[in-house]
Amino acid sequence: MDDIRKKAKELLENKTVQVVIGYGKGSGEEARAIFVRDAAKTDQLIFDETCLQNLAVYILKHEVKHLGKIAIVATSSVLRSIMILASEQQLKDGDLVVLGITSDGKYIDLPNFKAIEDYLATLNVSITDKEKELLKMIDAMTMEERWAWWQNEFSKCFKCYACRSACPMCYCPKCTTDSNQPQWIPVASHQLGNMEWHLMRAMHLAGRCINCGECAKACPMDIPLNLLTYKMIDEMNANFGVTVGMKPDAVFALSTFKNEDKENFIR
Amino acid sequence: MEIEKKLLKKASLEKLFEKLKADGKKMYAPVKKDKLVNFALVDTFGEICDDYILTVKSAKSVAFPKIEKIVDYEHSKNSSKAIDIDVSNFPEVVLWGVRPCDAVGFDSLDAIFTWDYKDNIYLARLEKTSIISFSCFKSDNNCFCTSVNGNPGGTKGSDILLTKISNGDYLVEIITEKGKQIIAKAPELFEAAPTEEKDKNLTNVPIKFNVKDITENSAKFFENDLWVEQSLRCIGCGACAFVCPTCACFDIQDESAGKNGTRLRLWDSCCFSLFTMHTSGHNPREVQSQRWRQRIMHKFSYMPERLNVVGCIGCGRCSRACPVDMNISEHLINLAEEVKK
Amino acid sequence: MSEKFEPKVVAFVCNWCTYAGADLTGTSRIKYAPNVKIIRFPCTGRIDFMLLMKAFANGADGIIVSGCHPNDCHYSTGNFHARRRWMVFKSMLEFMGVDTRRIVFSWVSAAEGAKWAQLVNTSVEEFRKLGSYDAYKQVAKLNIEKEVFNG
Amino acid sequence: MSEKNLYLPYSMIIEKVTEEAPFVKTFRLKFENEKEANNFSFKTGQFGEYSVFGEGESTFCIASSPTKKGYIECTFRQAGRVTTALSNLEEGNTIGFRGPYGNIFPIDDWKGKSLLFIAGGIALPPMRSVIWNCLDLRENFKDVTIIYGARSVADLVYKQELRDWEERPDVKMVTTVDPGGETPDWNGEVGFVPTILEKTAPSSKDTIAIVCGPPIMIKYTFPVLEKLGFSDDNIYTTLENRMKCGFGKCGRCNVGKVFVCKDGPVFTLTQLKQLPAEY
Repeated sequence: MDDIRKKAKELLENKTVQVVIGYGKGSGEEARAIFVRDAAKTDQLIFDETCLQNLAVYILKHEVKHLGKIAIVATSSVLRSIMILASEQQLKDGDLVVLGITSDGKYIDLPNFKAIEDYLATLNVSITDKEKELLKMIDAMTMEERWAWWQNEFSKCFKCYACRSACPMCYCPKCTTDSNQPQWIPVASHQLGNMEWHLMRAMHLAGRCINCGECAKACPMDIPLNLLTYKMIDEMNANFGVTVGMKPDAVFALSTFKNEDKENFIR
Repeated sequence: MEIEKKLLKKASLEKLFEKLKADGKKMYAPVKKDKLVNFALVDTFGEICDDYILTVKSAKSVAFPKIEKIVDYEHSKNSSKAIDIDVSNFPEVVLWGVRPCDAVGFDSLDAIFTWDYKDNIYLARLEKTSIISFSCFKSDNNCFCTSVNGNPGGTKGSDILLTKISNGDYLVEIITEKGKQIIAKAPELFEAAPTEEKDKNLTNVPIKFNVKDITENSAKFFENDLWVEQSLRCIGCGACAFVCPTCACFDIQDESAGKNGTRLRLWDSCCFSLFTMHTSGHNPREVQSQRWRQRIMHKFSYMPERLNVVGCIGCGRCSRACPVDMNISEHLINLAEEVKK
Repeated sequence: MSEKFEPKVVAFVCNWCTYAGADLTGTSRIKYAPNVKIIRFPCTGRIDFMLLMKAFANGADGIIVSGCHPNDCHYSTGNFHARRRWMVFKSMLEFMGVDTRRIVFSWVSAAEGAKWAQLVNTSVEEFRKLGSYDAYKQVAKLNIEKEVFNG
Repeated sequence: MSEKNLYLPYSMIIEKVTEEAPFVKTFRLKFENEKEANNFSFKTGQFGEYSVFGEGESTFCIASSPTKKGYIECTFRQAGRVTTALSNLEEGNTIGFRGPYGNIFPIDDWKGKSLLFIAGGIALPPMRSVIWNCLDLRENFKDVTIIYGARSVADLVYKQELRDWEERPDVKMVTTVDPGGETPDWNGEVGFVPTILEKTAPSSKDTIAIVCGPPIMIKYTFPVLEKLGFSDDNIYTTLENRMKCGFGKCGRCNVGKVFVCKDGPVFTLTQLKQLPAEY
């Protein structure tokens, strides 16, 4: 942690960056995102097991970008998000300074995208056992049970869009759900509107989601939304052999194809 | 009307519930489902949860639901007509287990929905609602009702307020005519008021700031770096507004099925960029700091000035629901300090 | 005795192969089930998944999606891209408990008039057996009082 | 409950459709129900919510003058979902209308004064209501000057009325188009509205200026007016913001503590200067 603080201080002092996005003490038990712009305040930066938020969501935020060049404290989720943003041409190598951090708080020097790619290759990024368990639970259900289970979950939704706002991959300036010509998704938070919204969200994240779980964490109604996107990660792996968010120049699995792609479901 | 006090024995609480239920009213009470406590329709007393500080969502939806029909219509190429909705068949509802802060919240909603133009749909729903509140015996760091003129045992907004006293019985305060009518359904359950003081059974919510510092000096705030500073980590979702008992901003949308359709009123949030976006693409509140400012100023400046009521009741729900720890009381303390500079 | 249930079927087809194939079915005077309403797209690659959901929301009991055989796409690769998306979409729907037996994917070329007739006939028969898609129709129906008291 | 449903629109029949300019149309609307028609009244400057069922509602000012009885008119540009649906409608179709809402141009206070109307593009409609209102009460006012500009000749709205005003001896009418927007037979001015205003140089003595136009035009017009000696109290304009309800509930049109739907849409420059820059 001291390394991170020292590095952040240095970057701010020599004006390499104008803001360091990192974790600071929150009002409750969990740490919160802080934006350090003053070298003297870098000791506010912390890192421990309560630092959970995927900070990559701030990289493209208008007012944060407006502050100047960014340095970001980057857990593996942040790094993978950066890889996706890079592969989707939202970030160029050198646009930001990455202060890599291991899960136990050690600083890793990651000067460029190549270094991030190499570092990520050493990590085990498959979904966790707990996540696998949940998927298994739902997979074991009958179709009717799954329908009822999800409808019950969706019925809690009131469309605050915290799932969308918290997601670093949801950076579209105009979301499909905000489009009213045509009105793709009903604005109202009724059963159909909720289901279509969550289906659309999951589909638009298929092959892009890196499994940071922010959507479910952000949901004030505790809907396990990340299950939908975990499922997609599983699919990507199984069908296309792709692990998302490992390379800065990866091709989006759904904008490419192979001649031999499975088609046993097609008559 | 003067508040009348009675005693309700612990064992009689369920009987009161049964009586009201038997009277044909829809009972709407806090229920714990999948770890969250929220208001829901209940059939039996046993479903009700009593161990909670506050429900995740507020009680406002009973009069201002997330989806509300405001007009029906029929439309075809050559003829279209709007059809008024029938507010007289809204159900009679008892809102059970409301916290005093939520009850005060209806005052803020009233102020908005009756500002010159009286919203008959909201008023009809509220008129059919009886509010039975329970004083708070628990609170957490997010609570700040006492800083916005509230009180964990406040009677304002409720029809009946129950406060659990040391032996487990309830001190009953009958606040309104509606409350009286409820008591009249089961007069045999009520006894002479206990002598025990109410206040010592309430949780202590420390005063965090002086709300007048903010409401009376709001002109100083509009142009202030504070807003950007506070809202940098805000991600612009609507969680705060949707759980808020006093947020009343809404959207209007049409939904059709064939020739028939419904015009709906839906919850909306000033934190969404689309909220104020013109068709031309021009947006008067273009960035999140402006939208965050709007949220705070609306509650602590515009509403006090225009409607004579503070638009916040200090429940702290927004702080609990916020995915990025935007803590409202912390920001209000900042504002109050800013005045002293 | 109520009338025999007839499923409402929507077919999303590409302009160049399946639509032409369906046309051939007609000009060849091959009869097939009248339950299907055909919606023509420039290419299967254009068939957004939300369109299928809209069909269900508007009362469809079954859906047929069809386009050119692999390597026959008028735009070279549209159907290959579509195939990947269908794969993912189908598993997403299954995961959410949507009845994917009600969505039939197929390749029908401009020369396969008979295949089109057979595809529609067998699909309609399957959909008829599955009955009305009430689970979805329930969700698609606006139930205001229920939503009001859903907190 | 004796209160009426605030959201229930009147049924209005489209009596006449006028194509004003590309994508701009005027509807003349008549109440379907005679009783409603008789009870209805409005004053110049007010607006309403027009709806196409199934699409939604859209906010425009009432573009006709209260002195013209028996109908109201609205002029809109096809831009979003509702206006697109509106522009697909034909004479004889029905639409919904709620209103009138908002405050008014205080034309009674302007008695005995000269009037200067300055409008740009599609902002003539709100102005047209007050222009006709004043012209129909012409004896109440001294000089009347109208300066109107649009991007091109084709974009000028109310072309017939522009000619009518031009021909009236008691109106000084100046029409202009942006440089490059003129046609070979154009005999009006060429130049931006603020420039033409400066060139026309109307007297500010006992004169009320009413300005409506796109933000950029307004921004450059105010300094010219000030140079001409207009005081802030004598300059009027209308604000527009996104609205849903029209009567101060839905919470999106406010500029600071001021609600455009209730306190506006008409503001003097004095009032405008007290508002935060959030519109």
